Amino acid sequence: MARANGKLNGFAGGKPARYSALGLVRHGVVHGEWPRVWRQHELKSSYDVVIVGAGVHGLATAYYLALNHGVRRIAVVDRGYVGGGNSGRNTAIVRSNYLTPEGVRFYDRSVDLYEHLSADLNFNVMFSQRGHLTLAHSDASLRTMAWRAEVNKLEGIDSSVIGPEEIRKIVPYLDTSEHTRYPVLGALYHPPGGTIRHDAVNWGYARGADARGVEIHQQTEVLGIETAGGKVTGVRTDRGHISTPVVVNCTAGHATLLSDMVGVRMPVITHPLQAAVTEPVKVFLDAVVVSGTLHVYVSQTDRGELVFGASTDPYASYSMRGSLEFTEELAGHVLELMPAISKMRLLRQWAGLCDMTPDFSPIMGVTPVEGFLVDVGWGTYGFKAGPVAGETMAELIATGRTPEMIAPFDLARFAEGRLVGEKGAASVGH
Amino acid sequence: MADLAVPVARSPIRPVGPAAVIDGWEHATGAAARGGLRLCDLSHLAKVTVRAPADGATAAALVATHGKAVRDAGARRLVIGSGPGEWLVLAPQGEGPALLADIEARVAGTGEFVSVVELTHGRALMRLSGTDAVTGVLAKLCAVNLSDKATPDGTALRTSVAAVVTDVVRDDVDSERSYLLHCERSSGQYLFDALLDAGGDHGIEPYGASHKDW
Amino acid sequence: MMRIPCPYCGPRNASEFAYRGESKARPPVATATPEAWRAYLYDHDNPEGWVREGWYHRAGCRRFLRVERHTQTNEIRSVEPAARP
Amino acid sequence: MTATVHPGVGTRRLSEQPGEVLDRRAPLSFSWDGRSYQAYRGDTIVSGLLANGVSVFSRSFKYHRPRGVLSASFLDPGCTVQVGDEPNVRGAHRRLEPGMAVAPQNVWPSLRYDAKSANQLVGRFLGAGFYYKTFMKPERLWPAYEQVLKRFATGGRVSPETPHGFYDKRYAHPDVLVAGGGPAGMAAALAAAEAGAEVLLVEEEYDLGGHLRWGDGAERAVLAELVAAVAAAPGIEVLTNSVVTGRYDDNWIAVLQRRHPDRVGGGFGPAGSPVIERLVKARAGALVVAAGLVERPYVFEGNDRPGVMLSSAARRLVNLWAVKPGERAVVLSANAAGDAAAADLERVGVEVARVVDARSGGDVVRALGARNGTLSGVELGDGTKLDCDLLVTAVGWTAPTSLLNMAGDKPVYEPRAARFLPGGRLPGNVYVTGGIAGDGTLEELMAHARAIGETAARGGEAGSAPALRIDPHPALFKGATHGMVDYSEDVSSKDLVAAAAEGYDSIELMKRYTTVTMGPSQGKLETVNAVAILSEATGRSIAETGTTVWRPPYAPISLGALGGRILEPVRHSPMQPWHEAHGARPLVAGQWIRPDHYGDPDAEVATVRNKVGIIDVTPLGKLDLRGPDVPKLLNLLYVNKWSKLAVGSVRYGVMCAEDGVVLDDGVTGRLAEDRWVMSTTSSGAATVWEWAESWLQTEHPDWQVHVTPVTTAYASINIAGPASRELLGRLCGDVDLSGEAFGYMQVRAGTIAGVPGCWMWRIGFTGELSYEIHVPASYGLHVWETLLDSGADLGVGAFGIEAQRIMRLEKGHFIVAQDTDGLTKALGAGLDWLVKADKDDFAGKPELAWQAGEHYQRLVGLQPLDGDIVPPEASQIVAGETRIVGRITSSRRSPTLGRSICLGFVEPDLAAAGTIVTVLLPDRRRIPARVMEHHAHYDPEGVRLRG
Ligand SMILES: Cc1cc2nc3c(=O)[nH]c(=O)nc-3n(C[C@H](O)[C@H](O)[C@H](O)COP(=O)(O)OP(=O)(O)OC[C@H]3O[C@@H](n4cnc5c(N)ncnc54)[C@H](O)[C@@H]3O)c2cc1C
Ligand SMILES: NC(=O)c1ccc[n+]([C@@H]2O[C@H](COP(=O)([O-])OP(=O)(O)OC[C@H]3O[C@@H](n4cnc5c(N)ncnc54)[C@H](O)[C@@H]3O)[C@@H](O)[C@H]2O)c1
Ligand SMILES: Cc1cc2nc3c(=O)[nH]c(=O)nc-3n(C[C@H](O)[C@H](O)[C@H](O)COP(=O)(O)O)c2cc1C
Ligand SMILES: [Zn+2]
Repeated sequence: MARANGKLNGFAGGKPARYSALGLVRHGVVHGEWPRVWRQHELKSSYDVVIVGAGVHGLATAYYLALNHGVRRIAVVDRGYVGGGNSGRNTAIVRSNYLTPEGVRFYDRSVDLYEHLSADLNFNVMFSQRGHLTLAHSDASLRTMAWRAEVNKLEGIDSSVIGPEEIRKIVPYLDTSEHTRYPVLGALYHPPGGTIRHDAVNWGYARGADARGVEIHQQTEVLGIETAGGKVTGVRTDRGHISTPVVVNCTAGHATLLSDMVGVRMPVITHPLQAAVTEPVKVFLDAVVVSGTLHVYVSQTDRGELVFGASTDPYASYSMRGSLEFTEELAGHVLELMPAISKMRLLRQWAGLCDMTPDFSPIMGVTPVEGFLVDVGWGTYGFKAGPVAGETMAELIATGRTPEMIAPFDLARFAEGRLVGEKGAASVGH
Repeated sequence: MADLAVPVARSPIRPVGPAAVIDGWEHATGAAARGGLRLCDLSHLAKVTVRAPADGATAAALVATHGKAVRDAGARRLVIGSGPGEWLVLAPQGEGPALLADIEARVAGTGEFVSVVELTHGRALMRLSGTDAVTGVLAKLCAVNLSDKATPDGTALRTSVAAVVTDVVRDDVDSERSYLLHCERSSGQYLFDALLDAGGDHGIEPYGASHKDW
Repeated sequence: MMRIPCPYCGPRNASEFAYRGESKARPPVATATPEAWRAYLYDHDNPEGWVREGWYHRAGCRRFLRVERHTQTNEIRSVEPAARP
Repeated sequence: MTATVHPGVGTRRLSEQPGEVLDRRAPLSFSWDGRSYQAYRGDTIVSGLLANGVSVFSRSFKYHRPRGVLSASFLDPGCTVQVGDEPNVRGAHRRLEPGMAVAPQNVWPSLRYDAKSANQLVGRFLGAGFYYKTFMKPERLWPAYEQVLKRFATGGRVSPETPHGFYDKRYAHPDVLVAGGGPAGMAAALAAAEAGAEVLLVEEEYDLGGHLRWGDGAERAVLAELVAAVAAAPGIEVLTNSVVTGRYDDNWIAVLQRRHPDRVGGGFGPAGSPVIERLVKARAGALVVAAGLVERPYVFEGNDRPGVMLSSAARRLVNLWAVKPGERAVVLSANAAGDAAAADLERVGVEVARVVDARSGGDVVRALGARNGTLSGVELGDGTKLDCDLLVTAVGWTAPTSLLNMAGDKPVYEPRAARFLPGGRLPGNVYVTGGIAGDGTLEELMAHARAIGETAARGGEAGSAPALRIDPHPALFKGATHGMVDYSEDVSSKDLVAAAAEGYDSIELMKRYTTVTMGPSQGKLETVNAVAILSEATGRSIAETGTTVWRPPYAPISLGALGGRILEPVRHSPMQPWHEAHGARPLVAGQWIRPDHYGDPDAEVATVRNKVGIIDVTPLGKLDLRGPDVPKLLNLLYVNKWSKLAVGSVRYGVMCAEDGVVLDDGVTGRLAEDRWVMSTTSSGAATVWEWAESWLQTEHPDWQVHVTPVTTAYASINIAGPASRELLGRLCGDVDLSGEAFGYMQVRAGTIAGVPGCWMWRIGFTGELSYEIHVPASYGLHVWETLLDSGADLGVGAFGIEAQRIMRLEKGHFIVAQDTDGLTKALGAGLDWLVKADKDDFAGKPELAWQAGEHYQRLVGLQPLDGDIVPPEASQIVAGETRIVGRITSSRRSPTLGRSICLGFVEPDLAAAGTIVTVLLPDRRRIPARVMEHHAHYDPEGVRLRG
């Protein structure tokens, strides 16, 4: 690595330059280079906390650990690049209109954090609160929407059921006529919901964490976790050994593989979840539109592409190759909703690996192995939870006490039969 | 309202064009030229399913093995090996009860655990025939290889056709390519329409078979 | 699309089959502890590698099958009827 | 041969060229940007425009720089145009058709005067990723900024008026599928066919031939031979203007077949075929990838000016479309293709000012521009400046390995050849041949292709054919100056270097930060240059740097083609014609379309309560169960006991899943000693069948039970109301319907309205005396009409689902999945009385045993104190300000009782009869409601039912 040290490594004055419009102009004029977003480090032989997975969960946890609790000797290790897991391949929908009060409160805190994240991180994460519509095509789903709206309102969330007339105004391209195969009977409308630039969130957290002393190690794979007397003592990586009393599993689709290293069983199945984008066209769709019945959701980015998501693949797999039938079903269903866009073209499809739990809720907190913590089970919907999960996991790690907000999501709930009721309204997840 | 004195049986597929009641069943009576691509509702045929051990005496008595269809009773019946230990027997209109009784008699002595259920009214049946285009049209809706090599005349298989679970039987008539398609009754109209749509550019024509001719 | 070699019907598209998940033994009802029962309900090996799992040939022979499949390559190395011996 | 501009059509049109694809007898007119032009059949949009002297087709995404031809192929980034209501048409690929209305799309207000091109000035501040560094504060202004950003979205326009056209699909089963119809692909196809294989040969362009089409006389001679041989070979199906878009697991291969104007029916079928595009889904025995090579652009200042193009573009324009690409050219050549381009240009009268030979150190430093942004000259490596309006570059190739990577291969960089090559990690059923695999003379490549084609047909090992050699090629990616790397994303080499310095220094991070390779050509032109530039910036080798992930589709596919015909099965009952004729409002219930009501559900309720009504309940699931072990199965599936059910009786049962959650409910009757019929909910029919089969096949293969679904073998009609016995009696002579002979919860077989083989159950969801009759489905309509006809004097009427829902709620019957949810176990649904914990085993038993000791909400009957208020379903039951202690699951105004009635969940301490709870209405009013003693609000003792 020719220039590994010197220019590419480290901030000039130990502090990141602030980003601003003025800064852009200055850099444009003098052609100065911006400092690195995060630095490269040699792997140390010990850390206070090792976080496995440089996705939004791992990075946010590191960030809040450093920011809120002053913990310094933190390593975030990832076998790939920052945000290369689901955090870099998700459709970036953020909302808080969940079904259970505990779910709603939790995600609402995340939306709060997201609303100020650009300013907090000094990195524009482009949170676009463009409104989120979940369509109901049957009276059963209309009932579930109403249920969600009622719970949401009780928790102070802007969420209500609206009819076809109003839906048409928000999404003119939607076919709201009565004689479609799946007529649109109404929708759950959630104005603060929207999309975000997922990569920016990952990079922003990484940059913020780095600025507070967190070491981010890309291309560093965890191969084993060592324990003694039921306690974590260290981590074996492909770049060497690390001693540490605390390991946090933030590996999403690989969650069980990591937990298996310490013999912690988890009710997680890894299912691929696919997504796709079209070529760009001039913006014609503002809100995020979701149809659970048709297993599809769509939003249009500011660049003009439509971003599509759907349900997870029907069988467990670690394959990210993707499938043709996903795109076929997706397109068929999108055209049932918006028949006029048949001439748009699908540009790229991809997949991520989702850690699915039986109750569509995460698994957060301690495990039977002391020092081994988990923040997994984020399935198809965990990007929006990054900030709040990071904040609460950091509190748990720093204080040793499980914050009330995440108590319902403990691992023990499965053996004790206390499942969280998000499954009750599980539609197409995201 | 129709004359209700005499019960009339109706197919799940509504007749296209002229129709008449023949021996208690309502039939489409339109014709289509042989040689062209055409589709005909045969839901009036008698249908019986048999479940029995796949390799026992019942199986031997029914002749057809899973995946094959064979003519029986002087070609009046078609015995279809529709699944492992599962048969579908077709017979002319109105012969359901007789067919049921006949099969029950045939399997009675085997001592095997056998179920014989008449499903004449529970399934839709149609025939798609014509020139080479037949394969092309069916290949729009069915993922199974329809080539002569893979599925020659006399092949029976169950698969998905237009997203409906369907028994597909290659049953050529007078060396003209032909397929019988058999599915659960309430999806019959949908499947029929899907085939008409798929065959549209090849000028597919619906027609009514004489109820004795299938 | 993955193809599953059905022992009864021959190779067919996976879309004809319903996925039933990892094959697991049902604990004896009379004596099962909550832990054992809920492990049966919720626990999975979820390996990145070979797994034995159930599939139902819904659009074909309607047999339940036990399939050995590699969860990374989706390669299938054995298929047999699901009946427990 | 001297070239002249053709007088009639176009100012840059050459005289007839030997390999041209034009039909000079077929001139056509089309419009561009509102003006009318002439071209020939065979022209692409771009060749037609070039022939007319138009050379700028779009403006770039960010800086709005003018863009012209680069590759003159599908991939050409600057040639994307709007055709009618179709956005993003590849103008350098799409053939012109008479009357075509073509428009530029990334311009505002017009192509010639583009206001956004002011961005070019501020461009230096708008480096890649600039938006991440600004607009953070003040937060409240971000939404306004975002609206501005959105206006820069590229691409064409969709129209809300576009009809959902006719897109088709078909399946195919070729033994060998060949991707690419160049010489290698054709040779492989021929060899495979000779070996007896059924071959599908797919070519992205309108004609077979690959690069031979724009080659010299000798190459065209080979082409003619190959084309003739392919046409004559049995067993080869050729699809042109079609592209292999993806290779998926087990050689499931997607081919997009596009309309071909020269073929009958567009290539889709008989003349007049309405098909726009067709998706062919092929399960191929073997895939042979013969995709050739893609020519790579060179990065230097001004490389995106109109007038700078690839050697293959120049050759294609001259030889295929007889278009003169410029008047005075400079050619930068590092290979034979560049030399051939120079020769072609000279041949047709373009002045070739200089051939700059990169093999001996020649270089181009920058392309100079005229005021309008198009090319006016070049500056060479030695400082020379030359005037020219055409700069042709031939600096090397990129292997389009995308399909191979989808199959699991990883491209490997070969420094000697300065390109990535297939990595050889392919599954046994994927083969590679031709230019993508290596170098050689045409003969050598075709020999390799023949060997591969033959091997593929046999299913043999790819390695058995000798490998192609790899020729050296100079490594030319970026020159001495910065230039455009990704033309469609407007990303320059400067952006990439800056991104690397900021730490976005792996190819994946760089891609995401700068969006390089994320545009419409997906990096087929750009990736390798981006990799090379990153490699230089970091000091890591190109091989270490690697490429981004190639993903499907290889070429974009319309949503129409992917969606195809809508195949959404719907199901109808035999009585559907009657429902339609009588104004039933359709209710979509999964696949079933059912009558919700016929206009006035309250009146329908009154008919049932006072007279007699009939409802079509055909979708109710029905399973025919036979065999000696049926009682064992029933005992296992249901929570209650079944061993002692007598012949002629029916019983209600509830099923739970293994987690104790309520799965389904229904009645099962014993028709004969060894014959039972189980009914299920309409939506649960398929699930329960599969559930039963799974127990039988996996846990109890020794049990003798046959399950046959007979849901639609019978038309099911519920005759309900005080006059139901009278009505049924008029049509059924062979069953004694008296209360003594045929009691509640019994089943009988008989003849109804002349139809034998019917059976009838005395049960009912409505709470009235009622008979559920099941008649052979073909006679359903007959029996239905007869019931209405002969009951006219009794006041009989049809009722729909809504009336039934009202009545079942009056009776307090719960509906699975409405009054239960994904976590409701049997006791929560109030089924304590039904669950028989003393049975040895049944599905979900342990959970139900444990549930007794748990805290769970209970389903109760509820009535608002103010009977005029109907709390909407899903209204929450609250304690204090916001604590949720329950919810309304069902509610209606009962026309019978003249008040509102509900079912709902409440916390256990609120479940005692008489408790007053608070219901929060969606309009925020809080109303009191009373917990009732029974779920049933009407006739809780069931007097009417048993009557
Ligand atoms: C297609 C798709 C669409 C989605 N859409 C949405 C949406 O719209 N809204 C939403 O909220 N959520 C969505 N999600 C879910 C969301 O993306 C995830 O829940 C979330 O990103 C999980 O973040 P994470 O940080 O836990 O995991 P990841 O981002 O997946 O990070 C895990 C990291 O762990 C690393 N790792 C794994 N094993 C090891 C090891 N042994 N050693 C070192 N490192 C290792 C991986 O390399 C990876 O980078 C979607 C997911 C997908 C796939
Ligand atoms: N002189 C030139 O201009 C030039 C250009 C390219 C290749 N070559 C030479 O051609 C020889 C190789 O011939 P070849 O047959 O391998 O390549 P080729 O370039 O002649 O033909 C490949 C064909 O494959 C088609 N194709 C690519 N991907 C496809 C896909 N996914 N679906 C459908 N079609 C697809 C292309 O449109 C092209 O017509 C080598 O000598 C190579 O160096 C020469
Ligand atoms: C919200 C979102 C938008 C995307 N837009 C594009 C796009 O415009 N062009 C593109 O090539 N890829 C786009 N991608 C996909 C990425 O290129 C890439 O496929 C994805 O991050 C998965 O990574 P991988 O393909 O390297 O495995 C987008 C991804 C996401 C999550
Ligand atoms: Zn099968």
